[in-house]
Amino acid sequence: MRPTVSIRCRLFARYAEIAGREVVTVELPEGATVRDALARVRESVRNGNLLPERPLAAVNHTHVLPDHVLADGDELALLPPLAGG
Amino acid sequence: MRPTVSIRCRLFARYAEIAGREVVTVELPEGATVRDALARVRESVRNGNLLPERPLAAVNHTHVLPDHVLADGDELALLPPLAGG
Amino acid sequence: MNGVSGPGRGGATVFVGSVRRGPDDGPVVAIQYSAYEEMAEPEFARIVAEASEKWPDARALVQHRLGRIATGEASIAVVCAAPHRADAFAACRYVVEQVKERVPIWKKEVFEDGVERWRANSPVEDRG
Amino acid sequence: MNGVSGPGRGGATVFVGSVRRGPDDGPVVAIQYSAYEEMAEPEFARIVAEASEKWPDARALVQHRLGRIATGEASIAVVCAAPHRADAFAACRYVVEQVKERVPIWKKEVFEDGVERWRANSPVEDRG
Repeated sequence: MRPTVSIRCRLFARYAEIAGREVVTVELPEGATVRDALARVRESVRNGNLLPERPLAAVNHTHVLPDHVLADGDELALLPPLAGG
Repeated sequence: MRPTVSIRCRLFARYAEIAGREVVTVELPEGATVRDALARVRESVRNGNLLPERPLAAVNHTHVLPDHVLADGDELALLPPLAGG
Repeated sequence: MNGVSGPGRGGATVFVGSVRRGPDDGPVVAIQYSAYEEMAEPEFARIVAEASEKWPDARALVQHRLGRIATGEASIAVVCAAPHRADAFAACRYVVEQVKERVPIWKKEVFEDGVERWRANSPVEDRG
Repeated sequence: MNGVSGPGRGGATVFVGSVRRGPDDGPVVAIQYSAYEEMAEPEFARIVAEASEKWPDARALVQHRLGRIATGEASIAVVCAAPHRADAFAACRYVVEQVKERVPIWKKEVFEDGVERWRANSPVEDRG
């Protein structure tokens, strides 16, 4: 069996409203990127197709690009357009 | 006799220290400019030669250039380099 | 302001951003702010540290409120002190702009009639 | 800040300038400020009015202390509010710079040993 990584994905603000939940855990093949995780999340949650394909994302509290490779246990956050200030 | 204007000249900060006074009144021919008044003030006060020939000047509380023509009763102020803030 | 000032820092700048009700904003009565707090805190710290690196001897503090904030009330305050006023202004502006661009905070406008609407600093959503 | 804020003005900026004791300033214990007060007042008013013209709907207030001010204490405070933060920053900066350039105020540094020295914002004196 190929090794996998378990990624805890958090949804915030409007994304949490769309999906009706704030957390979803996905299992992905080792070497999976943020892009891969996003595709899986869009398949897994309610109204997932309404989530953008390339939203702003962070891993373990740091902004990342879609090519970022995930490690087992990472926390991936999908961030709607920011509105601080 | 040619008509004259009477100008009240005020000195501030370092200029007042140089001259040892804060006010000097000068009589000048009608049509005299700020430049003319300054020359007269430099002749009239103690250490007048230590005052600059073209200091920053104001007439009746507004900044003016040396060519500004004075009217009888004007208040001319000689302003050392500003230091507000 | 005491948190950032010092005998060598002669200029201090404060920015306070409030929930506004401008001519085009409609009858907004409040804004509901939420955040990804575990990420917002380190991001604030990184921004403040960057300001001190870019403008030597500058010090900055930032405070952001969360939850429901009524029109006219403050949502964010940034304080910067630096030896020279130009640096105090620049560092303060930098912190405000970076907070808006990088810190994971979201707002929902609440209208008089109860309608709510998400609002972003930038309209771009999909980076594809 | 209440004097300039309003429901349509979402950004407010404050600048506070203090008597500083920087590395090159020597043992300055205080600054003695004096002014041509009859001219300073209208000049402040003109500067504030200009800020409101240049940045529509901006409001500004400025306060300058005179007399002896000890190191570390504030000498000037400027508060500006505007609908947008960029304008609040720009208007506040404008008021500070114009005050330094145009308002007839002078300062004399007072050193630890009692020596006093006039100090200017710009070194140019004779405009000939």
